[in-house]
Amino acid sequence: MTKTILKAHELRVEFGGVTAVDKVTIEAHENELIGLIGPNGAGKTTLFNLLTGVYKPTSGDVFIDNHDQLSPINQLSPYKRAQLGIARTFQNIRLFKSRTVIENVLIAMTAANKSYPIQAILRTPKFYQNEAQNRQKAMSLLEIFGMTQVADELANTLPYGQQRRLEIVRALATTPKILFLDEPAAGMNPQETAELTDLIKQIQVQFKMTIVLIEHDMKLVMAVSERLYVLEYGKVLATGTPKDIQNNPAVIKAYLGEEG
Amino acid sequence: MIIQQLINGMILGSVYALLALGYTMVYGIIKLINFAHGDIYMLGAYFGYFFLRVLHLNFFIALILSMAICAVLGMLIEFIAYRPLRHSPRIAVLISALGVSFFLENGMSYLFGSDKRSFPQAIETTQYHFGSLQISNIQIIIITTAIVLMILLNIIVKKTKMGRAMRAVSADEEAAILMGINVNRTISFTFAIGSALAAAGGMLIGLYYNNIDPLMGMTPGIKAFVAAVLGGIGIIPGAALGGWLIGILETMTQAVGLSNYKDAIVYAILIVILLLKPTGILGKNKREKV
Amino acid sequence: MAETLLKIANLSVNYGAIKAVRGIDFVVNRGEIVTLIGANGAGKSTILRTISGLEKVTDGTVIFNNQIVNHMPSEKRVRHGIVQVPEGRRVFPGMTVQENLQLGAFTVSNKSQNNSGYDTVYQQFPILKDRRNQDAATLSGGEQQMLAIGRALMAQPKMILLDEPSMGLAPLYIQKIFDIIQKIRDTGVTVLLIEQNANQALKIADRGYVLEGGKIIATGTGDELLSSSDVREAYLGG
Amino acid sequence: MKKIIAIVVAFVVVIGGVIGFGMMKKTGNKTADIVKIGGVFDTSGNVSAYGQAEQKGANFAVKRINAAGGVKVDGKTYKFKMVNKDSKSDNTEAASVTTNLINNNQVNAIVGPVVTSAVQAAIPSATKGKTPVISPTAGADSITVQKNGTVQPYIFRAQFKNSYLGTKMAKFATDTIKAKNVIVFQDNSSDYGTGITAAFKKAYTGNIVETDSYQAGDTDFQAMLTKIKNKKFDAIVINGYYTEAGAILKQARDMGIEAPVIGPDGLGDPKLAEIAGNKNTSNVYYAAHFSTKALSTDAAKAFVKSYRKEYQQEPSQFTALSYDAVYMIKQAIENEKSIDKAKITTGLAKIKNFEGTTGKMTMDKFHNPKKSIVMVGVQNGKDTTATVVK
Amino acid sequence: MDKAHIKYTLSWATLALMIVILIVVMTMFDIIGPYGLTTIVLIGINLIAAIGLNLIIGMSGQFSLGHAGFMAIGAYATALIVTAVPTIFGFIMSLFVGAMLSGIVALIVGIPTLRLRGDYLAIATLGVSEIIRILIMNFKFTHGPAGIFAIPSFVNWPLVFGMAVLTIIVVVNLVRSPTGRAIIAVRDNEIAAESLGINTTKYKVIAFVLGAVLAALAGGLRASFIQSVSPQDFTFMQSITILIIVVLGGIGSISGTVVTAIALGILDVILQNFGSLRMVIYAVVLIVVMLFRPQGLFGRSEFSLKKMLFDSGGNHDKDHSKGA
Repeated sequence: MTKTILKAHELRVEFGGVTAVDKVTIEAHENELIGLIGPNGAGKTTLFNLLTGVYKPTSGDVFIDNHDQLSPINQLSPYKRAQLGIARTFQNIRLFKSRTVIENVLIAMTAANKSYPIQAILRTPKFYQNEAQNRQKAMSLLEIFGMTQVADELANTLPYGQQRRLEIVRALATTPKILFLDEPAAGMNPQETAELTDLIKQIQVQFKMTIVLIEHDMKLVMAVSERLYVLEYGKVLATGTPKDIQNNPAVIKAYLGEEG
Repeated sequence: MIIQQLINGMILGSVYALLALGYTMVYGIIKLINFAHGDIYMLGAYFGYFFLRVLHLNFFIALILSMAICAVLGMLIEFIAYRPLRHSPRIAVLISALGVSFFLENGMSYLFGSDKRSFPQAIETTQYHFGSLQISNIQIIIITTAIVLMILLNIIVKKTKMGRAMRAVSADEEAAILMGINVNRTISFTFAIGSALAAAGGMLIGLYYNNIDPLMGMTPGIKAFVAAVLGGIGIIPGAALGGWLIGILETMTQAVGLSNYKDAIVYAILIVILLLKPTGILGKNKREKV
Repeated sequence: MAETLLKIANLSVNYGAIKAVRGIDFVVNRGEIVTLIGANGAGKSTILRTISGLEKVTDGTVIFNNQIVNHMPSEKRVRHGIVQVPEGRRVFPGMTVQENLQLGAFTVSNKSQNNSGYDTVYQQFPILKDRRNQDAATLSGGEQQMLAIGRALMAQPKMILLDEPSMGLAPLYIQKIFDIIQKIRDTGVTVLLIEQNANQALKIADRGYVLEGGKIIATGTGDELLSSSDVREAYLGG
Repeated sequence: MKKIIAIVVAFVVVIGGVIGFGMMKKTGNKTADIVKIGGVFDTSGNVSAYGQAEQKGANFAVKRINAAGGVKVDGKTYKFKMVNKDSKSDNTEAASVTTNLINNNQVNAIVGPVVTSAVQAAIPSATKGKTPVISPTAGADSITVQKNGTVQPYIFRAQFKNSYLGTKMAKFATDTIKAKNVIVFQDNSSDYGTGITAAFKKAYTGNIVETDSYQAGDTDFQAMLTKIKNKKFDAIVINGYYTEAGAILKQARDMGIEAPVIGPDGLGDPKLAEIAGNKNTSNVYYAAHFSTKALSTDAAKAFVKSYRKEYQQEPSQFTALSYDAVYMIKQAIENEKSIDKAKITTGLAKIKNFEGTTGKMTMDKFHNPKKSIVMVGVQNGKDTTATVVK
Repeated sequence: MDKAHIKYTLSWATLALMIVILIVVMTMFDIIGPYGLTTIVLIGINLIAAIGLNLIIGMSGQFSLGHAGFMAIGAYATALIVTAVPTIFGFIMSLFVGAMLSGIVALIVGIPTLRLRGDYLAIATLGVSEIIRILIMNFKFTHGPAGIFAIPSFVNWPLVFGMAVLTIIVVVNLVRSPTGRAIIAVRDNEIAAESLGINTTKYKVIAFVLGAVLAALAGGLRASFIQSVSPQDFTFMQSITILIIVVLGGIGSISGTVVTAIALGILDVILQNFGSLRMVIYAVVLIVVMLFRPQGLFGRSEFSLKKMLFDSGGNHDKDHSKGA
């Protein structure tokens, strides 16, 4: 039986009287690729924010696998959750714009490495050694994603597709157990989307991690997901394999509206 | 005596409130701490001085004229020093505002000397006694003018087309554009109103304390800004509330014998309030969209 | 007979590194409902924002009422009759329903016209009349959408641009909104509609365009598109 | 690599240039027939009102001296020249300006700075540059004394020292006003206010009912006044400048507080009555060097007359003190028969029975002018009485 | 340490040495007199304070208007300790104590207030700075408004020059380290940084405390150089003076801060002669610079010797020639 990495139990959140996420229970297993779909405003991103700790739920619990045990993380702030193995990307790209590509990746490695400011200030040999090591790690990560060429470019000068890609690389640099991708294909052209599809598959294989994906591009979602959750009005409308979902009348209705 | 001190605080607070309104309106609409606002207050007093001393006009006519001129000046300052920086980093506009403030303070000092001038006593002071309470006609004029102007402002903001446009731009600039609102014109208008209120404050203070000087806007300027923040910057009733609160706080610290630490106490309370309510007393927390 | 009100020619729009719209052409005739459909990120909103002047044209032209409006400031376009109901409704939350409507009529100075504007809106949306002194923030999502549409109508537009009016609304309201859109057209206002809810949109539309990746990939009458597989593919990935 | 070579070459050329320039430069020959007086005045910033008044006084003195033919030393005539620099109400700037005047402008003596803390900041520069500095208005006792108790060799003042003022005011309050209970208001943003208060408290034998503080720039004193209004007191002592004192006076009188007001020379400005209103400026006594009504010396009479003619306004204590400071330098030059900085310094220390506009003065061994304090009484905004406090 | 690093470090050291030689030669021939040296010292002191503020505002993105308060702590620590122990040891100890004290105050103040954003933080820090000043003004041991004077001087231009260079090295080295990268990450995008496991509060506080320490250092140096301190030296205007250096130079650019500190120092020298017109001119300069370079003279970019010396070809426009 595959191990459960993350679990949300009856998660609910209200903003000023509006229930954005309503008693959502979901589970993600080890090395699983889950798609999270639903019409605009269905509460997908809000759910991400609840899981990653940006919002605190009104009720319900979030658990994450910690040394083979599911432990509750409701009270933890985002950075602590990240340290427990949650990584994410954002719908509207949030790169460190003034930094170079490699620096973006290095920043993501901060929490994992102990830093010694004194060494840095004195520029001891140890500091150079650590920096060289980190850079090498970052470079090899960039290499996997074919971004070594642009390692020293400023992040905000990259083409859009590359920026999306960098955001994913950066998230991976935290060596997460579970990766949340919030609309990674938004704003991409079909070719970029196709590349992204391959990339996501590659990540899952190569890094052996759980991926949860919000995406509107159904071609992509259907191609990569093993299992889908469909959200509507903050509730889970359906769950199942891509095939099931594509033929689920309730889902079709949610997407294309009443037919007839 | 407590009540007397409260009244004192209210009067002092009225002036802070008039100034804080200008800060808050400008902040609400373009997110700028307009450091030059206190200096408009000073200019208002100087124009009043000119109209009363040189032209011998009636106080209220002088008040309206001074408000009108400062309104135009406010728009001019916005046009020259802030508008070109509308899409620049906010701190650049802030420094530009500081520049304008230095310019006005020192320009006036250069032209007219930095010595105090006595403000013409256009209205003779008389005292009224109510039991042990005492209030002068000037004090009554200050409180009334402040309240009348605030009501007027409220009417402008609530009931007029321009006022609605102001609120719309401040709430959601893009949606306001989609209503056909000219944002530049609306911002100009905001500066005009804010500056007119500051000018009124300056003249009232001139009349009340009877002295004006080019640096008179510095301290009240900062205090009024603190008041605006305390009330929740960008919120019009918040400014009035903050102004009165600071006025009363200052008075009360003196009344209990802590005059040495007056400003320190005001700041300490401000910090505590901000820590409890990070966006000011009437402020609303806005979450960043993720 | 079909008189062109809006003509988009070879329009491209970039913001930053994103090429959101890549050389599209389409027309909207007077009195039509035209819908642009497509998945999220296909460039629909950008097109609407460009027509309203909120985004700069990178290349191509926007012609409204036989006039090139590429460089006309947004607020002036409202006076010329292009009025948008933005995505997410964007009502002014701290203001009352009535004040929101008054802002909608910002460009209308004629008082009697204005009054008739209220009459029409309140007739169209009786619920708004009941709530006219309530803050917009207290309205439900559907009511806010009605307010947003009502507010746009107050400007007496020649053409109304609707950006995802059904988004996030309960089914009951979705139906209402689509009914209202048809009524608006019947009063002589041209409608350009962006929808995710493709079926509903195509049902009421005279014509539609399907967008993907900033390009138009299919066009036809509402019924034609409804029965074509292109639409389904664009949405559900076939 | 080319760039590096280019930079090294450029550096060598620059250094060479500097050396060459340095070799050619002769030690600047001083213009021999001019006495340069440096003016360190805060003409911008928050004490600029006082700074501008003092700059005016010094400039006026120089103008009068030159109009009268300058100063004659051993048959040679020297003209005076003011070199004024702004210290923008900033102590660091005061130090910097002093250094600048001494080293770059090669002044013979300095008049200024305006306030105690600025003088304190200027002391090291003056000492290093061995240049006499005479502050018109700095009051703190300590500025002319070194830590070991000896005199600060290059620092002088034209002003009373604070402790002297405070002591005499206490005596006046007891002897003349017969005040047994007093209220003290002090400007606690400057040493002037707190220094005088400290001396007053020490010397005053009656009862101090209450001491309250305000800051320079404050305008509202309602709270302070309301608080004391119903207390029992015979006089109010305001230790500060006319700017705030005027406002206190107005607000107190408006409130119906009619008790006598006693203040130091900081109140001695025609603006006091302007700010408070003539009617309110009654029963006010301030320590004066000089009064437009009760004039103490011939020099004062002449000064006031010519000043009025020149500027169509009344001079203030600040202007007069600064005017005197320049004349004290002239006196020192005449006594020592030299315009040399060291000689001027000795000359200033030895000033005796100098007839200034602010009184007849003699320097004590700590460079404080000994002159008698005149408590000027004001009624209806006019100086009416003058009491010499022994 | 590889060859490139050595080359790079050496070239900076050479540049510093060249400036020192230049100043020494100029003093030898009396081109720079005591006044010139005073100006150099004051520029150096402002520079240290400004780099501290740039670390807070530029690197960590926190808007502080309270720098004067921390300078005051350093200045008074030096004034009191050096007066009591007038030796070089006392002086060094005083700088250290001042820096520690200021750091501790910054820590206590920073942990709660750094939650505040933008202008709210600005006003809170302004408040803290004013509270510090008012306390100093009322405490007995700080000698009230008169302040402390006749402080023994241990400060001369080589010391300040050295300290300024040291400050630049420390800050630049820190910024180009994991810690510095984290600080900048928090500035660039707090939410993203947090999602990567970075404790945002911690890094904001680090920057704030270090900035306060540098401010205290500048304050201490100034107290000993001017040999007097008083509460009026540390008003709101002092914070503004330093803020202006940072913004004019370019928020987040150390080179910008250095160049602007020098430029404004020289401007000050010139403006001393303009009397009451002085601040009017200064004001116009401020407005004009902002209108034409809203991002500051340097924006966020840095002057790079590496690019200038070791890159061939490429036209770098930020190429200053130094010298007379």
